[in-house]
Formats: sequence, structure tokens, C-alpha cells
Amino acid sequence: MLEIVDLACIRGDRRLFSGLNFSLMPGSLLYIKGHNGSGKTTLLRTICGLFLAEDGEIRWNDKNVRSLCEDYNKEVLYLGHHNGIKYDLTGYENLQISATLDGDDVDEDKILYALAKMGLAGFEDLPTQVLSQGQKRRVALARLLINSSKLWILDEPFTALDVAAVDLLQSVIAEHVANGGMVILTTHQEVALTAGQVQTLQLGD
Amino acid sequence: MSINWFKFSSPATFYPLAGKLIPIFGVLTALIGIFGLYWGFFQTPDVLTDQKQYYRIIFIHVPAAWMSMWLYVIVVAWSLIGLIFNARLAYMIAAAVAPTGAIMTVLALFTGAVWGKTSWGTWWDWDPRMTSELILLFIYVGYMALRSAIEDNRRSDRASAVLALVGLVCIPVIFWSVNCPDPNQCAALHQSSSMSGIESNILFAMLTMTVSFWMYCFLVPLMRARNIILEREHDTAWVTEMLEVKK
Amino acid sequence: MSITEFFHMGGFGLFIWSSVGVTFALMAIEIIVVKKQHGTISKRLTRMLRMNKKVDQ
Amino acid sequence: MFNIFRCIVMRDLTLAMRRKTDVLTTMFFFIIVVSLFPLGVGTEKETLRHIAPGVVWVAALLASMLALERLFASDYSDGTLEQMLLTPQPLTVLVLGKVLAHWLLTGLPLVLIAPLVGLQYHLSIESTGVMMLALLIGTPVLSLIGAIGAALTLGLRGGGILLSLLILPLYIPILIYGSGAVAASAIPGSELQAYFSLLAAFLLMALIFSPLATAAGLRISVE
Repeated sequence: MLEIVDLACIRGDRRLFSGLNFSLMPGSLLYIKGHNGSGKTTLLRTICGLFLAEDGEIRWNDKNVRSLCEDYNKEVLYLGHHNGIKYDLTGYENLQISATLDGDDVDEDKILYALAKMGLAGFEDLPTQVLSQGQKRRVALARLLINSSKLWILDEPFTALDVAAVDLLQSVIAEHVANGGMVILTTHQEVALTAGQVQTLQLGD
Repeated sequence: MSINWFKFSSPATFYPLAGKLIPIFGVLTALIGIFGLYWGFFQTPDVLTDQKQYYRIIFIHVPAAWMSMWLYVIVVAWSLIGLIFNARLAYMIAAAVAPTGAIMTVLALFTGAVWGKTSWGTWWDWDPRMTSELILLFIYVGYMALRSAIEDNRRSDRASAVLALVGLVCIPVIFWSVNCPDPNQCAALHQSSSMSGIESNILFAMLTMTVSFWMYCFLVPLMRARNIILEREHDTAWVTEMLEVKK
Repeated sequence: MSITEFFHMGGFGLFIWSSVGVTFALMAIEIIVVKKQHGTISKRLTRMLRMNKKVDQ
Repeated sequence: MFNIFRCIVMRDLTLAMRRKTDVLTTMFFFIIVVSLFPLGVGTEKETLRHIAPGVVWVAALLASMLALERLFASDYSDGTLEQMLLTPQPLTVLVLGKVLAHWLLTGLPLVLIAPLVGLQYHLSIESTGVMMLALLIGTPVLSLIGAIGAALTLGLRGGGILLSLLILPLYIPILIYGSGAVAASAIPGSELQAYFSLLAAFLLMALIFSPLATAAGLRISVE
């Protein structure tokens, strides 16, 4: 269970937001809405631990995130604007490295299954450099399938995706939320949820 | 009365305090400086006979050298306070002190070179202490270069704090390796520092000059800190209202 | 310690007075530069303030 | 923990193998710089033998300095560095892995090339051996301390020059004792043990402290 207690962030001498309070129960999805520059990305990066908040606290299962550090990282998966994959390595190698780094022992066919599910069958051992922008994004999103983190933090995950990929991603998110996961995402598309509840947070005036 | 340190830790309260302290340090620097020079040039008896008149350069060289090293420790101290307490003001003071430290190093190098010319005949003979002073200048320049290369104040504060810390850990090793390049027979300081057999008047004059330099090293960083505070807090309420009052 | 002797300093006068002179000159320059910076910053900020005030009306 | 370390090192090595040219650039830079000095200083045997230690070490410093920029830059630009910060592994282990991979690609070739330089500068076999050993112990320290600078100047324009401004002063002890060892080896009957123990002490200190500083630098730069 994630809890944010009067969080405040300053970026480049500009106070983005302050006194932010909300909590997220397992099996729920949080939309963060706001105009550009309202601090959406900074908030996401603060929650996952990349950005140091000015003051306020983030608690995971009632324990401050800073004291948890590595254990908290195990629970969180962050997908930002960058794809987070190496363009010289193949899709398969990228996933395998990120799996070992995340500490999940993932065998070969699980990775191949994830890549196939994301519509990359046959592209597994091509250097991701040659893939299209959408396919690179799919390789990055394939990590969601093989990762065991509870909390997903996705920063505009639907960009550069075609219609088929958007539906696919929506079903993956819905499935994750259905079996007790938590998702925080900033997006313009709505995600049709079967189970779990949806919260929205408006940032900036 | 218990001094509430955190009262002065916010830029808003520090700014007027610095404003009050600046004239005090200015007067102190001038008075003690003049007194020190008078004592150094007129009170020293004829110990400083003709061929040793150049000795009077130490009244400037030694204080500048001490201050250059002392100010680096101050920069690291304030950077540490900033890192630990996440206090923006501490970073600003560290940023304000560094340029003065660099100037002190330049002064120490220049007066040291003049001293070298008079006593050993060459402007620069790679004397270990002078080389250490030169390396200290490079470290200052590196610190200030990193600070100015990063626009985002938050990152430049913390990045330069880490650099200052790494520099502090390395400085003893660097100074030691410069002083004793051949570890087998480590002639620690082949130029034995001439502090021991110093005549009391000269010592007194030099110590007064050091105090005067010390006051100077309070004065200028405080002034520069006020500039940095103004620059960084320009959109806060207290700055706008202060500017209105002044207008 | 006549005046000429004072400046002659046993032949080292040039050296002593150049180092003393450069030191105090550099210190004075630093003080003046920082003071001037203070002036320009507060002037710039007051001008920005006036501009914002005009925009608000 | 070890297989994480191994995974990072293998990842960086495979990445480097995919782009063969990057590997050789550092080594050739070293050779070029070392070969320039005789053209400038003169090719008289005695002077060459005299300046060899200093030239080799300054060239090693510059070569490892220029290679440092690539240490984190490509990971920073494609977002993998962020992912590394978010893995449940201690960042210092990941940093050590990356620095080891970087050293294998840039520091080790310098050590292997040293005999060639020994020939160029008419160094005796014994001196060349001492030079190789000193480089073997010294270049990792260069990479470790350089990694701190690379982390701090991540993503800054003009990062290369800035990086050298920050880090070269910190390299001075290694330069002094590294070249001191090679110079002392030319004098018969001189004791080299002290030099190597000092270089080893620097290596140990760097191994302990620099990953901490680099990790802190990375967290600050990736923010």
C-alpha cells in the first residue's frame, strides 16, 4: 500500500506542488492529470525514488521509502519517456539483463513468450536499433510481463504506440490491477478497467 | 540564551543579518590590516637588516596561504551541512566562499613567487609547498567550473558538494605525494618551514595580518552570499517586498 | 627609517611593494566587483518587479 | 550479488564488442601521444630514456581521461542508467561492474601496449616490466577516480573538458609514484617495493571510496 504524506517538490527554483496527500490501495489505478509543466513527471520520479522531494514523505506499507531503498526498488517498476533499452543489444538480451538486475530468475521461454505477446515474434534476436519506434516501445513494455513488481509507474506509456499495441497494453494493465497490482500513470487515453477502482489526481491549477 | 541556529538558517533571516555584519567585518579588516602592516614595517627592530628586508613579504604570503587552505575546508564544511540537512542556505554560503578561496590561492602563489625570486633567485622552483598551492588552485577552479557548468541550482549545489568532499579526501594524499615524491627517503620538507626561530615582533605582525585576512574572508563571502540569495530567492515574498521598500 | 629607505627596503622595495600592492589591489577589486554585482542584481529585480506589476494591472 | 556484478560486466563487454572501433581508439590515442614526444623532444637515446616514465604516465592519464566520457553517457541518454538506479541492487556494485568493464576496455590495453613503448624509448627489459606492473596497478585507480568525475558531469555540454579540469588534479599522486617507480627501476639497486605498495594502497582506497562517491554523483545527475 503506497502513501504520500504532504509531498512538496521544487525544480529549478520553481515550486511545482506542495502538501500533496494521497494513498493507493492494492488493486487500484491512479491517473495523474495536469497540463505540461505541472510536475507530473517529477511526481512520478519522486515516487519511484529518482528525484529527492523538498519535504514530505512516501510510505510503502507504512515504512518510509528512504529506509527501505533496495526493498522498495524491488516493488517498483518505472517506465519513463526513454525506453530504457540498449539499442545495440537484441530485444532478448535487453529483457534478460533487466530481469537479472531486477533479481527475478526468468527462464528463456518466459522472455520469448513476453516478446511474442507484445507482437515481437521473430524480432527477438535483432538489435533493437533496426526496430521501429513503436517496436522499441513494445520491447520496453515487454518488461512489464516478466517483472514481479507490484507498483507500476508509467509515464505516458501509450505514446508512439499503434492502436493494436494500445489495446494490448490496456489489457496488460487491467490484468495487473485485477490481480492486486497498483498502477500510476499519466496519459490521455482512458484505460477500461474490469476490476479494482480508479483514482484521479489533478496536478497544477 | 540558547542560540537557535535554525532561525538563521533560512535565507530570509540570514540576509539582513549578513547586511548588519558586513560593515563590522569591513572596518575590522581595515583596522587590523593597517595595524598589522604598521607593526610589521616599523616595529620590527633592525633584525630585518638590509639583505633580509624581503622577509616582510611573509606578512602577506603566509596569511594568504593559510586562508586558501582554510577556506577550502570551510567550503567542504558548508557543503556537508547542505548535504546532511538539505539546507539550501548552506550550499549558497559554500558557493560564496569558493571564489574568495581561489583569490587567496592566487595571492599566495604570487607572493610566494616574489618571495622565491628574492630568496632563491628564481620565480618558480617547484618547491613542494608552492606546488601544493598550485594544485589547490586547480581544485578550486575545478569546483567553480563544475558549479557554473550546471544551470539547475539544486544539482549544481549537490554535485559540487560531492566534488568538494572528494577533493578534501584527496588533498592530504596529493600534498603528501608532492612533498615526498621518493618514498624511500621521504625528505618531508626539504625546505624546513622557517616558522620555528621567528622573532616575536615579526610573528606578532604576521598573526595580526592573518586575523585581518580572516576578517576579509568573512566580509567578501558574506557580500557574495547576499548576491546569491537575491538571485535565487527573487520570486519569494520577502525579496519582492524588500525591493519595494528600497525602490 | 627615512622615506627613501622605506621605499628602498634594502633593494627589495620593488618586490615588497609590488606584492603588497597587488594583494590589496586584488582584494579591493574583489570587494568592488561583488558590491557592483549587488547593485545590478537588485536593479534588475526591481525592474522585473515593476514589469510584473504592470502586467498584473 | 556476484552474478549481478558479472551480468553488468558482461553487458558492457558485449556492448563494446558490438562497436569494435570504440575499443581501439583509446589505445591508439595512447600510442600517438607517446610517439609524438620523441618528435618534439628529440630522439637522442639518453633523453628518451630519461623522459620515458613521465611521458608514458601522462599519456596514460590523458587516454583514460578521454575514455571516461563514454562510461555513463550512452546509458544516460537511452534511459538504462535510470533503470539501473531503480534495480534492487546496491548501486555501488553496479558502478564497480561498469568501471571494471571500462578498465578492461581502456586501461588494460595500455598495459599490454607498454612493451612497444619500452622499445620506442630504449627502456631496458626490467624497466618495461616495472612500467607494465605500475600501469597495471595504476590505471584502475584512474578509471575509479575518473568515474566520479564522469558521474558528476553527466549530460553537461562541454563535459569532456570539464571532466579533465575536475579530475586531473586528483590524478597527481598516481602520476608521481607511477612514473617514480619506472624512473627508479632505471637506477640499479633501487628499492621499488615502496612505490608498488603505495600504488596498491591508492588502488585499495579508490576501490572503497570512489564507488560511493560515483553512486552519489549518479543519483544527483540523473534526478
